[in-house]
Amino acid sequence: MREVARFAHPYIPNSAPVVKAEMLATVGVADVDELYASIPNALRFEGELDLPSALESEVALRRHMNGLLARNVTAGQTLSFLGAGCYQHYVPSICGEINSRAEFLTAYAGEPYEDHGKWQAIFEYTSLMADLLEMDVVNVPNYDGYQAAATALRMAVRMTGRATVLVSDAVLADKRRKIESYLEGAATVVVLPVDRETGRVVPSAVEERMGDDVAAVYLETPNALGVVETELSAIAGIAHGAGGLLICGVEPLALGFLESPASSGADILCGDIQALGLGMHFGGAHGGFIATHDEETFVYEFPSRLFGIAPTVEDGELGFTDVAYERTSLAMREEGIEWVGTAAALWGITAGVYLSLLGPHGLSELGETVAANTRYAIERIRVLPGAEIIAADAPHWREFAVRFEGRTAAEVESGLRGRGIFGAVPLRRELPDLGETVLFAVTEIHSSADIDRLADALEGILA
Amino acid sequence: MREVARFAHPYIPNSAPVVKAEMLATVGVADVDELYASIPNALRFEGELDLPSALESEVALRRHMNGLLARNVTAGQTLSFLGAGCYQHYVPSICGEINSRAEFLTAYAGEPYEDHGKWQAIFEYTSLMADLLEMDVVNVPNYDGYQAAATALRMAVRMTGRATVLVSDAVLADKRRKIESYLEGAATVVVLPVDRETGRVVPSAVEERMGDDVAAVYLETPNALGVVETELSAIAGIAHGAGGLLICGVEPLALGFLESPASSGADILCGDIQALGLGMHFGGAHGGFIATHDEETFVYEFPSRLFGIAPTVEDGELGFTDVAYERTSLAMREEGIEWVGTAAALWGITAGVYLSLLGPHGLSELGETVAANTRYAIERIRVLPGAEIIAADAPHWREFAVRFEGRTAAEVESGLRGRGIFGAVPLRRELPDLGETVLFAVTEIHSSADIDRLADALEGILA
Amino acid sequence: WNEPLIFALGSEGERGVRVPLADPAALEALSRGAEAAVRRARPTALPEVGQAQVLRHFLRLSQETLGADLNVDIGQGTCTMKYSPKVNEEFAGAAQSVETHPLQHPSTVQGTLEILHELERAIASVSGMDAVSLQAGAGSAAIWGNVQIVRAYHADRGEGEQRDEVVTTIFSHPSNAATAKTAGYRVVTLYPGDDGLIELDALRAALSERTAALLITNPEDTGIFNPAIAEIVAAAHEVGALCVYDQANANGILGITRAREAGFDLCHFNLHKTFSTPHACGGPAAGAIGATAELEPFLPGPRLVRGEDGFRLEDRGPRTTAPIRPFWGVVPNLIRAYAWIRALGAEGLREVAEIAVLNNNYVMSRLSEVEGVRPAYLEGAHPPIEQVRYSWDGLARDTGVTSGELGQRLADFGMHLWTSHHPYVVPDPATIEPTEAYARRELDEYVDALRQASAEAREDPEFVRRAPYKSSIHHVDAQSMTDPETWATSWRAYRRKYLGEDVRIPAHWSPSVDSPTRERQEKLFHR
Amino acid sequence: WNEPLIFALGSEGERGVRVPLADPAALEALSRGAEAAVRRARPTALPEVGQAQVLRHFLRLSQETLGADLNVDIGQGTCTMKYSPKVNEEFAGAAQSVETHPLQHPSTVQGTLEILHELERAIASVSGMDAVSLQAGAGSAAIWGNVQIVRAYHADRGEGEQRDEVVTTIFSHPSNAATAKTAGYRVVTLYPGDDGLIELDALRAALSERTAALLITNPEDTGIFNPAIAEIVAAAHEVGALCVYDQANANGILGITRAREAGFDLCHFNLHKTFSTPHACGGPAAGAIGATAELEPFLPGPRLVRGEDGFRLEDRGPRTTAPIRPFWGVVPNLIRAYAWIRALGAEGLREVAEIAVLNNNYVMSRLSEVEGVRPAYLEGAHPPIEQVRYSWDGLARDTGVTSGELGQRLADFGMHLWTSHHPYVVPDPATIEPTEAYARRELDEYVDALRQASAEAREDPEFVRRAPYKSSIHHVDAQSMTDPETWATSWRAYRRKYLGEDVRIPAHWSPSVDSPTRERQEKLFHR
Repeated sequence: MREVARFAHPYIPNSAPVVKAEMLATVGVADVDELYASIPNALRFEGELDLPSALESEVALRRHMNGLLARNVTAGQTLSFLGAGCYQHYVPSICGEINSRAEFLTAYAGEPYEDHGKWQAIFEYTSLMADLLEMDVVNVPNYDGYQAAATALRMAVRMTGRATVLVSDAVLADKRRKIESYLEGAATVVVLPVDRETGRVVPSAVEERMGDDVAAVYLETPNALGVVETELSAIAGIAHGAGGLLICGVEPLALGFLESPASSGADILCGDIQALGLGMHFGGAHGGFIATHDEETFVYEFPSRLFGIAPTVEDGELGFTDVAYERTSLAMREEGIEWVGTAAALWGITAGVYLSLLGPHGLSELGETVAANTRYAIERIRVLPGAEIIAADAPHWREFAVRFEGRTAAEVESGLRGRGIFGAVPLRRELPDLGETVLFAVTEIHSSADIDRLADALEGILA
Repeated sequence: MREVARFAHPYIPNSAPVVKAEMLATVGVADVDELYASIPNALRFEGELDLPSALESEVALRRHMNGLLARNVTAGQTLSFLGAGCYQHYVPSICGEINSRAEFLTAYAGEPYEDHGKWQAIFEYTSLMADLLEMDVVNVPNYDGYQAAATALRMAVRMTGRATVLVSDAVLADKRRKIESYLEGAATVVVLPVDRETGRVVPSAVEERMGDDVAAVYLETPNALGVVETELSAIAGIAHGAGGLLICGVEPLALGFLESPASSGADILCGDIQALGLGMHFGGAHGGFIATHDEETFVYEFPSRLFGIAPTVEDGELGFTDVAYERTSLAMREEGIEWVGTAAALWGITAGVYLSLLGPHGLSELGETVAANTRYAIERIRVLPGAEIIAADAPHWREFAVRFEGRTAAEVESGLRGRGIFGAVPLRRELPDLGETVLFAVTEIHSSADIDRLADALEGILA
Repeated sequence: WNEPLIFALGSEGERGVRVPLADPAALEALSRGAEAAVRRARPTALPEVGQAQVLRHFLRLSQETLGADLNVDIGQGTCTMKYSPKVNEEFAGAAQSVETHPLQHPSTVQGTLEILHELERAIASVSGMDAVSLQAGAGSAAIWGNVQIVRAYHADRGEGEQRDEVVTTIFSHPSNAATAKTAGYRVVTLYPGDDGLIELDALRAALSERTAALLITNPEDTGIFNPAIAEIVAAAHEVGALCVYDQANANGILGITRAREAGFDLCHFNLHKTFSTPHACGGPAAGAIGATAELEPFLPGPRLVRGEDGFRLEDRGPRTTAPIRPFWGVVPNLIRAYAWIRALGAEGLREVAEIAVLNNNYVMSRLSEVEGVRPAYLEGAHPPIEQVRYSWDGLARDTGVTSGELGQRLADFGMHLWTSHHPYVVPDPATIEPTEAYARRELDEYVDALRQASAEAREDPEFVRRAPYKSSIHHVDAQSMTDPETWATSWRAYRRKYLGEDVRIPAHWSPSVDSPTRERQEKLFHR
Repeated sequence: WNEPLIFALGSEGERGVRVPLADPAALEALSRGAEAAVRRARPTALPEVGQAQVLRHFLRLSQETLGADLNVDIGQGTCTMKYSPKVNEEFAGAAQSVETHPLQHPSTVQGTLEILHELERAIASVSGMDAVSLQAGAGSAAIWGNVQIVRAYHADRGEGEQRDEVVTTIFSHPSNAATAKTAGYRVVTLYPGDDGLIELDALRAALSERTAALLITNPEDTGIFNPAIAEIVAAAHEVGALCVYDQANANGILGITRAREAGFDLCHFNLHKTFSTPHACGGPAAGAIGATAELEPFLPGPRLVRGEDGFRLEDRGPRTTAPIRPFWGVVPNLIRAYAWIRALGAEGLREVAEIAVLNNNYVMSRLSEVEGVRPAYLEGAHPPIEQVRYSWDGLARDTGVTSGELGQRLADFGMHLWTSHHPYVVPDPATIEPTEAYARRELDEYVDALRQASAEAREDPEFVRRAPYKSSIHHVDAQSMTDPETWATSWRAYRRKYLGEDVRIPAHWSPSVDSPTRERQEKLFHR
């Protein structure tokens, strides 16, 4: 039998016996069990759930959890060059302060009135992104860059009524699987191979496959090889000429260094905000953005909520509200666009704080530092005997791929780890024809000495 | 020459060149230097301060600071039995949340209106302490328990017009030095030795020295040997009989287990709130309390601010304000009582949160756990050959003193440290006649297994 | 505060934070690299604001936000606002978690992997299911994951073409219908009978060999537990359909009844509801999918395996469905959920359920004293589980004040009353869900606020309609945001449309004659 | 919020947090120990409140508190409210600092010891002094420390009896006078001449062979730098007195002028002012004492020594003065101050000073447009350094509204205006100290609020006098708190005095016939 507790659990105030008894009396039942009258006995779970016993005090809980977490070795304690969709950028302290504010952390579905601050903070996030991406419409964050790309493609499919999309193969394999599954039944995904020499999508490849069945061309810049796509205008021209859209996956943080693809004619931009002050969290900190021009053809195809700025009954006061809420599944169930649910709002607010802190010059300096570190790393490693950088002479930003002679990806990874370095993500699933190629990422937190350490370690492994 | 920065330092917004130039124009000077016209050249510091160069980014600052801090080994990472005025009690997570709230962290001298919440939180702290100590008047925290004891004694000197105080020698040496120095010129401090067998102040010792020159008797419970003073009523009677006060230094956390000395006739209680959810901070987290009955003779002798609850112009509303502000040096400069300044307000708020969280039963359970652990440790260690507990049969709470045969305090400390245990604070300065005696502290965070580890280690050291 | 937009703050040259500049050696490499050619000409158009100023701005905005930590948060629809223990923030925010990369070698993240493994086991136990995937980023994403599994399962059996319908109920979350539609299914929605419950006959009529799955919630958003759930599941199974249990809000039945007992094939939990992770203004959240052994091979995300060297992540094999998101799930929330479960244990979870149900019935008792509001479908029925969909139609009839307008007035009390339950099957709806987390005094406070606001509506309907008064902002004119000509989806758009800023818009795609004409829904507002 | 006292929350049996219970082995030992006899009979009389409820209560109180992070905090008297960088909170709150015990072996705390050592060096450099002690818990404690040194120094030279006076100035912080008095000195206070400055002749007249020390601030609280400071110091030295420099607010002179150049023997800084550690509602703070080589042996607290094995703490020897507080100082604040200095460097500190002075003069320029306020003593004088004591006597004369009343109205703007500068040498005083931390826009906002409030005073003095209106609370009746019969210094006292609770007060000391009659000051209020 369960023992009757003299005291309430700290998380369950009304489990205090006196209170509970009085409440039962108010309700007019003798026992909580009466309140479960609607659940037939056959469905009742008998016995106790098979769970480890409760940690009886906060002291014990903290000891247990800290003991587990202490078994991790962090990227901060070592030297890490891991990337491939999650990046070790610096998180300014203010981002953490705002992200952990009790008000933001525990708010939810409140309206423009009681949650005015949340609406404004998210509107500011979308507005900062709009300025960065150079497009007028940005969604309240959806789950992540995978979802953003998949939805962007479906938007194009709906807008064009066409059932084929071209997707660059310099896209992470899991992301391509997500896209394919998400488009299943709606459109066929045709792979658009990047040029193996230059690491980028060349216009002729697009031209070759483009046609009036193609809803959109999807490519990323920098792409999964770290290469910056340089012929976007030409590709946009080809796509537009055939009535299709150009959709670009883009790293927003790179826009301190690179032009926004919007300026080259991209119609939809999408991507992930993980790099904007969210931290890594073992891959648990992502948010997706989709940006378009302010035209109703685009706007009505967004499944996410869009926040707008609007006047209030007070003269001169501006408040916030939903834009075209009828698009959403919350309003229309299956008649809405795809679906919308809880996704990544607080990460959006945090990214807004990040962009506010860095400002134009911070972003520009950071972009340059990353570009410089990437180039420095490429130059240091390309000269090692047995190492070949894929498309070494193409412009890169943050990542680059290296093929090693006589060493498997796993051997390189383990060799580095033995030297206190994390790195070497295999690209086997992405580009099987490139063999044992691995990816490295550098960011602004790396110094040239850090990169020297990597190069020296690789030299040792190859020796 | 100093280079003109293109950008402002993040902490100094108006160092932005454009803004700065416009502000200089508003002020009507060409250069900031003109604003220093009042400082004669002879007093000008020429050249640059001899400081390490600025860490140019938050990344660099964090790397530098974390690098330094990583060189510490914490009591949390090892097993620590250090005490002697600073204790490793558990800090509930909510204490940290409230302590680090931007509003409380950065508020200051605001009035009952714009800082209502701060006033209420501090009033609640003093009220919770009043309930715990069983006295009506508790100060807004002053610096620490040392200051609280010193001021409590001066209060007694002023109240009685007498110039001698009796102070137990089971008080930490530094605290005694502080008291002596603080009373210099106002009263003479006479040492009241605790009985070496029972570890406590015996009434006959008080009787012996008590007289009409004595303003107050000061003793602590539990005292510096960890012994609970058990004859407070008798001592209070002796003191009162001779027209003097009984002042008790008390650990508030112990009052979950022990009666408040107020109930035995103590006139002023004082002590430190470090144990109430503040953490250790390398000895940097202290706050002092002084409590008395609600009588003007006492109240007018407090140098600290006292917060009172008072009606507002709104019917039924209660606000807060200072009680008898004219006592303070802020109001009266040298005509005020001693002095008051910024001390430990936020620690007071945090201690209030702690007491609210634990409540009567939490305090009582915690008090029991500490008492049980202390007794268990005494019993485990007293049987070790070569170890002698001072006053082992006296009631203890949290601390106990051990004399080792054939081992110096330093040898014991170092032997423990070699076994991953911190402990063994020497009592050489406190009680030189006890020889190489050391102090251990146990708290609620220790399990009996932890204590076994200590006992086993000591056995190893003594072997 | 009357806090301006961040764009109104700052001045040229202010800086919020300084970033590392490139080392000379790297800069030199850059100067010789191909990157120079692609470098942008001008800096981006962001504001320039000092650090304290950025902080002050967002702190003020935070104070204008009513988090569950601050209010008696029991009126946010079916949102299960419960206490998110602060101590769990320490674990989720610990450097040992935050600073790990998802592709680190498993040997370097054994702590996290053990937490994930133990959480999978706990969810399996709570649901009775055989296997669990923690990859989904939220509840709706988990529903999508389940729909993907349904699709893959039938395709695997060669019935993918044939089974093109999904059946769901109107009182299940909209994402059940919407994800099914997105996956290509025709959606059949069942409406309740007079008792608020699905009728078995109506269900049988809807089911056929075309049915791929039944997606259902129980208790539904009305708070009513359907006692015939086992029969419902059996009926679906009879036609070869899978049964998927939306357990977003399982708060009232933890340890009482499980997906297993009712015979479900798949289920999902919202960890930010039942398992206490904070709602974060609308995410990040986390979802957990539970599956029977038969469906386990179709689960998305990696399998967590305990080997001799400790835990590792393994591919689930050829039948696994596509990843729902990058990597392994919303790890900070998975850590929080695990810690919450460990702080409660089996007994504690059951206590959560019982007190949630008690609180819900208590509020219903107290609200029965208020005129103009009634619990829908509950007259004479069994007691509700852990929420109740109320109808304020009495008040609306008497005063013309809708439940949405009542909700705006509640903002003046520092409370939420959310009414977005489209379509309004229950007229003037409002769902109250007290969970286990609030003290009786707080529940009383909430009921008293509703009582006062509804009394005000009777005295002066216009007064309530023009609310809020004491909130950070006044009544917003939402009309302008429904029209493409006037809406402003960003400050950039506002500057262009309202302030006349000249923005160069590059050439881009525009619809051609053969582009499809898309049907637009009738305009609709959030409240 | 209209948040009740914590005592009104909770119910019997609620728990905020569970603590570890004793192990059976320990309990058994306890049952046999002497402790049983001293155990209290009943639990203490504290409230019982659930965890979320405690959190919610204190979060609401925090929102009713106007921290510098939230407001343009330039009107809090001479408080030097500047930005406390958030990143420094990470360092101060790191487990590597929080979880260290002050008596750990030095080899286990090398990181902290190095920080303290480097901070000592930095303060020495900023002040020009030879040695530094970081032990003091706050500015006033540091002044006490300095007074202790003065006393010990003269005692050491056999002049302890003879030197029984301390000279200070009315525009130095009250703690200079009050600590000297506490240490047994007679206090001689100099008042300024028409230019706000101490006159050298008046000083010379006050100095004698009885003078132990001159305690002086420069710039004084008026913001005026005394150019004759070197002559003043020399005059004091001539009579054998020590000169102690109160550098609480050194914000405007960092890197510009130092204690060393003016010839001081001792000085102190408030690290929570100039060096940016947060004010924390009034502490914890931290103070630093600087001393010449001659006075170094008298410093309190241990000497930090770098040896072959790293840093260690060493006794300063026989002449060291008594510890000011337990252990080594307010370490979290020492860490913050060190990090702040490292983020700025020498150039940055100078920039702090220059912009603080610029901001101050800018505010003075802008305020010159507002009627009824004037900077005291500054007509035609040199520009002020980093604060100005204004007088609202013009407004008071015209409208009857005092500066204190104006300050209450400013609460409605979400701002502070503190006027507690007793005695009011400057009539209707208010000191504004903008520091370097606020943006021009914010300074303008503050000036505009003063302009508006003072305009209101002209239109409707009663309106201002009854303020605040939008604050958390209304005008408090402070009168009752000055009378022993009616004051309530705790909820316990309130319950007894106002709610009639019966409290047993044990027998205790009471004054006897020969107890001294203590003089009481005239009643005085905070504002």
